[in-house]
Parts: sequence; C-alpha cells; structure tokens
Amino acid sequence: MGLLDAFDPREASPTTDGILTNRGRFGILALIAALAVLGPIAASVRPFWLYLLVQILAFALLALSLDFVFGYAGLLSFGHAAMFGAGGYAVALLVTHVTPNALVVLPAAVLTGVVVAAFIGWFSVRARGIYFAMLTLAFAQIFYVAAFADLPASILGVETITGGDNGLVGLAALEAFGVVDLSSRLNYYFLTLALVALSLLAIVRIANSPFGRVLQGVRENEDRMAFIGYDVERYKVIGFAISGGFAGLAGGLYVPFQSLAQPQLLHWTLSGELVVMLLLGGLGTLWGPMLGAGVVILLEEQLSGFAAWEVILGAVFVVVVVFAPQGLAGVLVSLRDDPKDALGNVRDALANYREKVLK
Amino acid sequence: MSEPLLRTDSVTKRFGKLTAVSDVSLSIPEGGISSIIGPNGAGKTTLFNLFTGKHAPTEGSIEFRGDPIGGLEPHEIVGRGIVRSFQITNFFAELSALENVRLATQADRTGFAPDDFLAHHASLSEATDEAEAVLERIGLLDVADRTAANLAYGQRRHLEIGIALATGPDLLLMDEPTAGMGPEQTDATVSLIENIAEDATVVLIEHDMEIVMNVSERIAVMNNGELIARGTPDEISRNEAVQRAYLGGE
Amino acid sequence: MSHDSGTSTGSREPTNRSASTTSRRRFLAGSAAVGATALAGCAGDGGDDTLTVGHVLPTSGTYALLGESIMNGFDLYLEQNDGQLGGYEVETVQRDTSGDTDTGVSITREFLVEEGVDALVGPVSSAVAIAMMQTVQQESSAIWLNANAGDYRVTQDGCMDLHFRTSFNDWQTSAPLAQWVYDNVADNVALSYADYAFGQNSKTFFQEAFEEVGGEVVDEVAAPLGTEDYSPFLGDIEDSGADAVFSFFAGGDAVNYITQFSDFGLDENLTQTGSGFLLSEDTLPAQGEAALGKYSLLHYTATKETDRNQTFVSNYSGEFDRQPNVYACQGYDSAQALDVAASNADSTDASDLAAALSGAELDSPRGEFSFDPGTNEPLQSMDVREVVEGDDGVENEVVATIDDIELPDWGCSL
Amino acid sequence: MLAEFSSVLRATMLGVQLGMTLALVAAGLTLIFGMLDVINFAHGSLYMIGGYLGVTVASQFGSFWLALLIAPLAVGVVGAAIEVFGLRALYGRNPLYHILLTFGIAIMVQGLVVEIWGGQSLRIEAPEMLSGTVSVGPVQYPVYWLFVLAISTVLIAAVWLMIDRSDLGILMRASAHDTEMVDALGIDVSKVFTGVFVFGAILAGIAGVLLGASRSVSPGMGFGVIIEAFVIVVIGGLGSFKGAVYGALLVGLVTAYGALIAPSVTDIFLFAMMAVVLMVRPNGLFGATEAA
Repeated sequence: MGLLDAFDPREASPTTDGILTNRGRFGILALIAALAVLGPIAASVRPFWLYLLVQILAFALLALSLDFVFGYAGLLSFGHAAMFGAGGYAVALLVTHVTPNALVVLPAAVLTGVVVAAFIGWFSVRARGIYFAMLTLAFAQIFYVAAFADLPASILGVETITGGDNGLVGLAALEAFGVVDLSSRLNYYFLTLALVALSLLAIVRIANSPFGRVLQGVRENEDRMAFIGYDVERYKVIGFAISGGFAGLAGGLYVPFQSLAQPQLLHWTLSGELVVMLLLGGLGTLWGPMLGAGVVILLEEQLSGFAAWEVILGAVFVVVVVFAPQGLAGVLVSLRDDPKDALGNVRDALANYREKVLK
Repeated sequence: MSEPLLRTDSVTKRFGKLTAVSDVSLSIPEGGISSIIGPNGAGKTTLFNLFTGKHAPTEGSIEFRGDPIGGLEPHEIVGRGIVRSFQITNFFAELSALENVRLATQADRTGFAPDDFLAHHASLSEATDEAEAVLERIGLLDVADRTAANLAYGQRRHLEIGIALATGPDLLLMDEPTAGMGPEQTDATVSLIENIAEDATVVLIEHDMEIVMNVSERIAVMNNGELIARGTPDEISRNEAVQRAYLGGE
Repeated sequence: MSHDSGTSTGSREPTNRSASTTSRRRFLAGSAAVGATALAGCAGDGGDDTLTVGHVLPTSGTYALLGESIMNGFDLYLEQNDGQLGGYEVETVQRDTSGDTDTGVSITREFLVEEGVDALVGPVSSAVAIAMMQTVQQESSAIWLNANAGDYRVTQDGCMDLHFRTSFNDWQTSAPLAQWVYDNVADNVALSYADYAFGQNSKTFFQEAFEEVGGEVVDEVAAPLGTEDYSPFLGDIEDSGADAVFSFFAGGDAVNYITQFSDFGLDENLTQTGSGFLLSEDTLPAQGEAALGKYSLLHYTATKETDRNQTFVSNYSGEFDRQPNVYACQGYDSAQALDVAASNADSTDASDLAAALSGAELDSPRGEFSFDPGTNEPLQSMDVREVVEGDDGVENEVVATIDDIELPDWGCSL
Repeated sequence: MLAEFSSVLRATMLGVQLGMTLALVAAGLTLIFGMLDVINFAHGSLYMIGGYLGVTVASQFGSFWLALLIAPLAVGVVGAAIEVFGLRALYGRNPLYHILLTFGIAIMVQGLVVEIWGGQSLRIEAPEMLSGTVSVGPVQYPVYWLFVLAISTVLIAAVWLMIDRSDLGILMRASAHDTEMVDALGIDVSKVFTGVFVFGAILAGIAGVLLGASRSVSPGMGFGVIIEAFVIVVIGGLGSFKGAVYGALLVGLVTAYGALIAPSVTDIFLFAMMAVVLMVRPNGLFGATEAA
C-alpha cells in the first residue's frame, strides 16, 4: 500500500498555480511573442533553427499533455507514445489516402488521440501507480508491434497499411483549402506555435476548471473522492482522454513536418524519454516539462556529434536528479526568488549529498 | 417512524477464511444519533465499509430507504445520501481547507458539461458559499485558506467531518470522530455532532463510553463480527453479554 | 531520439577527427548569439574551394560499428589524398543517427539546410534511406552517396539522379547466389530470415531466383528482428527436411542464429548459406567455429587475394589497427566516388557532381565497379565465400566469383 | 505428429530455461522494488555488465567457470556503487526520481559499454565439457542449454529457500513491508538496502554470464531485458519473489510458444497477458491486496 501511495506525485509538484500568477502569465506571453519574432529571423538567418523549433514545440506539447494527466491527475502514463504515434499515423494515412487539408487531418489527429487514450484508459484506470504505468506501457507496445508487423494489413488482407518497419514516407505537405501554404517552413512553424500556445491555454484552463480541481482531488486522495460522491474512474478516463487528444495533436504536427510516420514513434523508449523530460523540467508545473522537452532535444542535437554522447546525456540526468530535485523549473524559481543565494544552494545540495551518502 | 432509514438483513462479510462481519441484522430509524460500539476488531469499521460500498457483502442484503444498496460503488451510495467520515484523517493534504470542503460541495454540481471543463473553478460561487457555511459550522472559517496539512490536529479532525458534511448527507456515518482528542476538543466535537444530528441521521463508531451514553438514542454492540446487543443506553449498560465482551476483551 | 533496444553490433572507434569538430564549434558560437545581428557561418558556407561532406551515420545503438567503419574507410581515402577530393579541400561534419529514422531525417535536413553540405554519405539503415529520399529530392543541393542502405525501393520509388549506391542493393546479396546453391549445394532449401523489410526482400529475391533455376523452397521461417533464442525456429528448419538453408540475418541476430544453429546440431544434416551479412567480419569473431563450412554471398571480402585489395587491407589495418570490413570498403569507395565526381565536374554543385559520376568506374578494393547509368546502382561482381579456419580464428575464403550480373532496373531509367 | 510434439517439447524446454534465467534478473528487480521502493531501470544494465565482464574474464583466463565466479561479484561491486553514490541520496524522496536516476545510469552504461568493448556482438566461449547435444526424447538439445536450465533452477530454488526460511530472508521480507519495524529491531537499514541491491545485482550478473554463452552479448541487451523484467515483476506482484518466479515462467513460456504460433506478434501475447492479469488482479498475481 505504502508503495502505491509513494507514487503520488504530490511531493514533486512545487506549485500548481504558478503559471496562473500575473507574472507567470506575462512570462508565457513574452516567451510566445519572442518565439513568434524568432521565427522570421531564423528563417532568414539559420533556416535549420526552424526545424529544431518545430521539433521542440511538438515535443513540448507532448510533454504538456503528459504533465496534465500525471502532474494534475496523478496518472503516471508510460505509454503516451501510443497517442502521439496514433495521431501521427492517422495524419499520415489521411494525407496519403484522403486529403492533406490541415483543417481535416489535425482534428482527426486529436480525435485519434482521444479515442486511443479512452480505450487504453478504460482498461487501465482500475490499476494504480506503477501497475497503471505498466498497463499503459503494455498497450502502447501492442500498438508498436502492430505497426511494425503491419498487423492491420494482415488482418484486412491488403498489402500494406502502416508500412511496417519503414513506416509511411514521402508524405505530402499539409495545406488549408489552398489558402495557406504549409509547405513553407515558416508558415508551418507559425501553425505549430499557434496550436501549441492554444493548447497550453486550453490545458491551463481545464486544469483550473471545476473538472481540473476534481482531477487534483483524485491525485491527492482518490479514495476519499469516491466517498464524497465522485465516479473516480470516469474522471480518470476522461482526463486521460483529454491528455490523449493533445498528445495526438503533437503527433499530428510532428509527422507531416518530418514527412514520416514510423513505428519508433510508438515505442516505449519515447514514452520513457518523455517521463525524463517531465522530471528534468519540473513535474506538475506545466511549463517546466515543456522546458524539459526543449532541453532534452537540444542536448541530444548538440551532443550527437560527440563520441560517447550517451554517457554525457546520462550523466546530465543523474546530476539533475541528485542536485536539482524539483527539476529545471525548481532551479529557475529559486533563482528568481533569491538570485544571490544560488551559490549557497549549491553548497547545501553538496553537503546534503555528502551527508546522505556517508551516513 | 414506519420504515427504517437503513436496514441490514443477515449481512456477512468474509475475507478469505476470516469472517469480519457475521450475520448482522440491524435497522436504523431516521433522525437522531445511533452508535455502534465494540472492542477493536469487532467488525464496526467493516460494517461501515459495507454500508458505503468499499466492500460488497458476501451474504445478506443492505437497504436504504427500502432500496437495496449492497454492492453499489461508493460514489453511487453517496448519491443516495449516505456519507462517512474516517477514523484516520483522510483529506486532501495539499489543498486549502476551503478547497477540501468545496470538492464535496461541488460534487453534485460538477458533471461533464462543457462549462465544467472551461469555467474557472472560482466561478462555482454557490459551492464556495456552501463550503464557507460548512467551514463556519465546523469552526474553521478563519483558517479557510490554510493548507490542510498545516492545520492543528483538532482542526484536521473537524475538517474530516466537514468534508463529509458538505455533501449534504441524509445519513452520516462517523468513524471515531473524537479519537486522539483532548477534553476541550472532545466537547467541541460532541456539540458539533449534536448540531449535525439536528438535520441528518448520524451513526457513530465511538470508543469513549461517556460520549456514547450521553448522545446516543440507540446503541448496537458488536463483538467478533457479530451483533451481540442493541437497545437504549440504559438497556445496554445493564446487558451482561456486553459487559462480558468488554471485560473479556480488555 | 532513441536508445535502441534489440540486438547490436558496433564498435569503439574514436569518432571525432579534426574536421568534424570545426562545424560543431561553429554551431555553438551561433547558438550563443541568438537574436543578435549578423550571425556568422550561414547555411551554404564553405566557399567554392571546399567540399563539405555530411556523414548521416550511426555511432551508437545497433549499427554503431557499421557507421564507424564507413567513416574510417572514408577517412582513409581522404588521408591518402591529403585531405582533398577532386582538388577541393574537404570538410566533414557528422551526427549520430543512432539508427533511428526520425533522427536520420532531422540530421539530413540539418546537413542540407544548416551546414550546406555538398555530399551526403550514409545511411546504414534502409528505413532511414527511404525516409531521407524526400528531403534530399526537395533540397536537391547535395549528391547522395549511399554507403550501405540496400533496399531496392530507393531505386524503385526514388529513382533519383542524385542518389548513388556505393554499396550494394538487397537483390545483389541474395538472388545471384541461387544458381550457385542449386549447382553446388542442393536443389531444395528452407529459407530463414529476420522479419523486417530487408530480410523479407532478401528472402523473396532469393526465392524467385532459386525457383527460376528449378530449385524448390520447402519451408520458410521468419524470426522477429532482435530474436535472441532461435530454438523454435531452428526446430522448424530441422523438421522441414530441407538439405540446405538460405538465410538473411545481420549483426547480433546473425551471431545468435549461427551459433545456435551449430549448438543444436543442425550442421549435421543441413548446409547453411546466406547473404554475406550472415557471416561477415563483424560477426565472425563471436560466431567462431560455429561458422565453419557455411557459405555466403557478398561484394567485398577482406581476404580476397587481389593486389588492389591487399594494398587496401594493409593501409587500413596500418591506420586503424584492425582488418577492414565490407562497410569500411563502402566508406572508402564513397570517398573515391566523390573524388571522381568532383574532379570530373570541377564543381561542387550537386547536379554537376551527379552528372559527372553517372556511369563512372571506380578502382574499388572489391574488384570491378561502375555505376549503372540507368539507375546509379553499382555494377559489381559478387563473391561466394566459405568460412574456414584462418591464422587468427575463422575467416572467409572466396570459393567463387560471380561476374557480369545483370541487375533489374525496377522501372527506373535515368 | 512427431514433428509437432518435438516442436512443443523444444519450445517448452526453451520456455522453462528462459523463465528461470529471467527469474534471476527479475528476482533482484522485485526485491529491490519491494524493499527500497526503487524502480531500477539500470537493472538490465547490471545484467549486461555481467555478460561483458564475463566475456573479458573468460577470454583473459580462458575459463568459463572463472567468469561465472568473478563477473557476478564484480557486478555486485558496481551495484554497490550505484546504490551508495546514487540511490542513497534519493531515499525519502519521491520514488519517481529513481526512474530518472537509473534511466540516466542505464544510458551511461550503454554508452560506456560501447566505449570499452565496442559495439559488435561478443560471446562467451562455453566450456568444452558442456559442448555438443544430447537427445531429449525426439529432440536434439545442446548440453549447455540444459546446464543453464539446471543451474538457474537450482539457484532460484536456493534463493527461494533462503527468503522463505533464513533469518536474512525474513528480515528482507519484513523490511519490504515496514522499514520502521526493522529500524526498531536495531538493524542498520541502510546496510540492508545496500545488501539487497548487491544481491540483486549479483543474480542479474549470473544471468548475464550464463546467457552470454548461449546468446551474444551486445550493448542493446540491457534495455532489451528490462521491459521483460518489468512485465514479469508486475505480473507477479511488486515485491513478491514468488510472483517473480511464476511471472518469469509465464513470460518464458509465452515467448517460446509465441515463436511457434505467430512469431511476429509474440510481444502482443506477452503484453496482452499482462493486461489481462492486471485487469483481473490489479496488484499482480501475488501482490499485496488490501485486507479489511
């Protein structure tokens, strides 16, 4: 029992309202504005940055979706890749067989994410803590194997649907009734930025709605929620499905941008990496995990030219978790609150470490 | 007075080989305070768990206002009007006292309508007003904004009751509301219970015999999962079986 | 974006040499000046007298050894030519794909858009190659020297004038063996293969060719990629009653399959044959004696006794303190191809380079080599090798060479 | 008919052998989990290090047996280092952070292994006396594989007895449920923690060496085995050794039979089985269930 309680991420959520303070709102708006300005600059000076930024934004949205369900509702999903990949594959299939119209395929990605998450959630919410995590992982891996082995094609008796291990490649660029040209890198960047910003807005809104408060209650004490009249499982499934919708959208934005949907998008390593982004960024803060996504992607991009870059990346994770338990969000908040004491904090962390290890 | 509010008929609950509640038939009329007493392990809390849907009875039936409720989910039973408080404080530690109570007052107002997802939670003004009224009743209005985990022990125990009370129950089951309290706090809690009993039926599990004898209109005594006696406080205090159970148990 | 699980091959060759660190520093300098004016080193730099080469190769994960061998081969040729190809100074940039398709696409983009490379070398995995096609085509700013990925669909679906295979295609490493097996080993076979695109292609190509020459396929067994215990599959092969087996497995799968084939005593009644990756320099040390007496088909064999190859082998082992493998040869030939292209074209423009390389011949260590002008596929002879006891453990010995192989064109005509 | 029987027999032997070796890996994982509340993502890396050290010792000294002795002990030392210098700093904090820490360690180990041993697959030479095959009914089966089956079964039985009967085992089970109680007994819990972690590491190291001679040793094997081990531990119930053994047997047999029936989707069988088990028993087969 104690084991499962321990999975409650309460301890890990330093602030739940931080993003709602005026300062928090201002910070987010300023960042979005800065990113909007950065786009055209990057497009003319370093076009590659646009690619990097789109990738970061897509993963930031995915991290946000997981933080909503994990940080707010206490549901540790180790299978968020399922919704991400499903949204992505849905877009790839639609673009290939039906239409590249963004106004059709992106809502379809959201819907796919919602449906997949509702399905997985419905089967999984009765289990708690790590058992829930493993169930979500199991379902996501089933999706992965099905895509890799192209199971849908064997069942329907057609030649190919998912494209097997090669995936679906060479996807046409999205468009919007011929009005907006989304094959332009800059336009796609703006589309992504706008949708990620809207998603953040929506998730903050939902997190602070009566429904969001109920999810928070579920995270804090799901038994008691049942004993004051809430159908806890239903709330969890719905919360999970909402999160899945955003994860599906993230996949739906990422896949046309890469022009590629492949099984690795569904693999557990992606879900694992996502959990790392959350913890690294700062669980339950909504903005921290988005930051974490950016940092992990930049780190991987920057390091991948070095030999043994995995050793460095792993070491960064280890150092952060030992010395910055609230993640980067925690570090930033404490720096903001008391910039002068940064050195003192480092000293404390070291002393604390020494004491614990040598005890 | 015609039909009892809650009635059990030969309810039995077994966990594997252990029989926690054995063949209990009991009826609780509407109004006033009833108490269930008995030594530790007598099956009192398990009986509450059966009433509130945490466990389904192995045998027998439970009826509330004439409808069977055995085996329903906890939230369904709350919907019928039966709510409990817990022996060990069981609240939302990281939320404020007000939010703790408001989760309960908003319970029957929040569903899955669009507004429940998009409105700000502060817009639930009715729920907030009601929550504040409950806080006033349990004496916590002045600490409404304090995080639950930071309340004093007695305040936490009252908050525990307040959460249950805020759902507006017809039948409130209270599991040892005064456990661990000093004399002053105990008195305050007892008057709170009596105040609650004015507009709801209360069933109490309580170890403090003085309280039980003073406030209860009816008492049921359990031992080893069985109901061994029931009656008015006077009848119970004279009952030999009860005395044996208590003396033997101590 | 990946920490691959599954089986593995790879190596510990130090990756970075001077050339690749320059660009790294340049990128960092750029990052530090976000939003500032006048950023140094925009895309497409390098000027007219530099040839920028981007290695889209894995240095970690399942294919690490392959990626590093290709880079070693490339560097060897470059060094022998004083760091110049076709008279141009060469600058190389490198990023680890980890064998992951999405990462491969991102890196391709980075090289084309950010680094402004003139040539791409790689990738190892066919899935990456197929996913790269669109980006390479769209940008059309670099020639693509495909140093390993052998999926025929790059030619069938892509048919790109910028794409040159300096390696092989999956038809070459399977189909031509059929006749030889029919003539020298058995007229009936069981097929076993790793169940992914490359394994499926190899199986199908061999089967078609084998049935065409009159052979019979009595059974086929597909094992998932990354299988560690082959006992159930070996049982099926044994029960099939075939006299020989043709297989496609590579890397760690090949090691597990071959050693367990021998552990289970299948050698007694069955002759194992396969595409060359089943029994190659990177798997033989771990396969050991279990590999003895098995046959495979490949375009390069390190023990081949031609002068050209012996020189290559001694240069390579002098430089890297190890025997070259087929991937090293492919990397070497990629550099050579670029050399030929750049000196013929006297330009670093992608379409000029491609035009200059079309139909060109290379002096490859593997033997005859020229690009098919219709498809840019390599026209090369293939070696049938048998694993024998050597001075230093087991090694491949060439027992036959198949010349003048006519390649399918898969509907591509450039 | 005969062919079918021999296939089933062969798959059964493989399944049991896989089950027993996986149990060696899963046992440590479940004990560490039960006792330290640590989700040890690096447990697969310990198994992998066992395999690689086994390769080194076996090739340096030319003795499989020496490898089987030394490599697991060395893995134990690595385990002790991870516990003391890494995990110990995190006790009392949310166990989630153990995921991040051990995930980081696992990535580092995978990178380091490539640095030290190279990326190509390696193999431990099985001892001469265990080479060749024997007939088991209609099936020719390698002697070494039978040896692996036997020795891992013996080891699992020994650990089972130890946990079931010895004082140490009782202590371990007790502290899995209630560390305060162990504290009250005047036992240094931190030493018990280190001990359990090292014990789990050694078992994983043994599995690494044993399988390193029937399969290859490669840098992906750490991440490859960890999910299997998690599935086992979850099916069996977290913290339950008995559960880990039954879970491992189930997983081993499903993997082996799956390869007979529909190899490309064997993993689906595996995960579907786990899903079904958890839907019926949300705390695994032998997980602690809530009592009254």
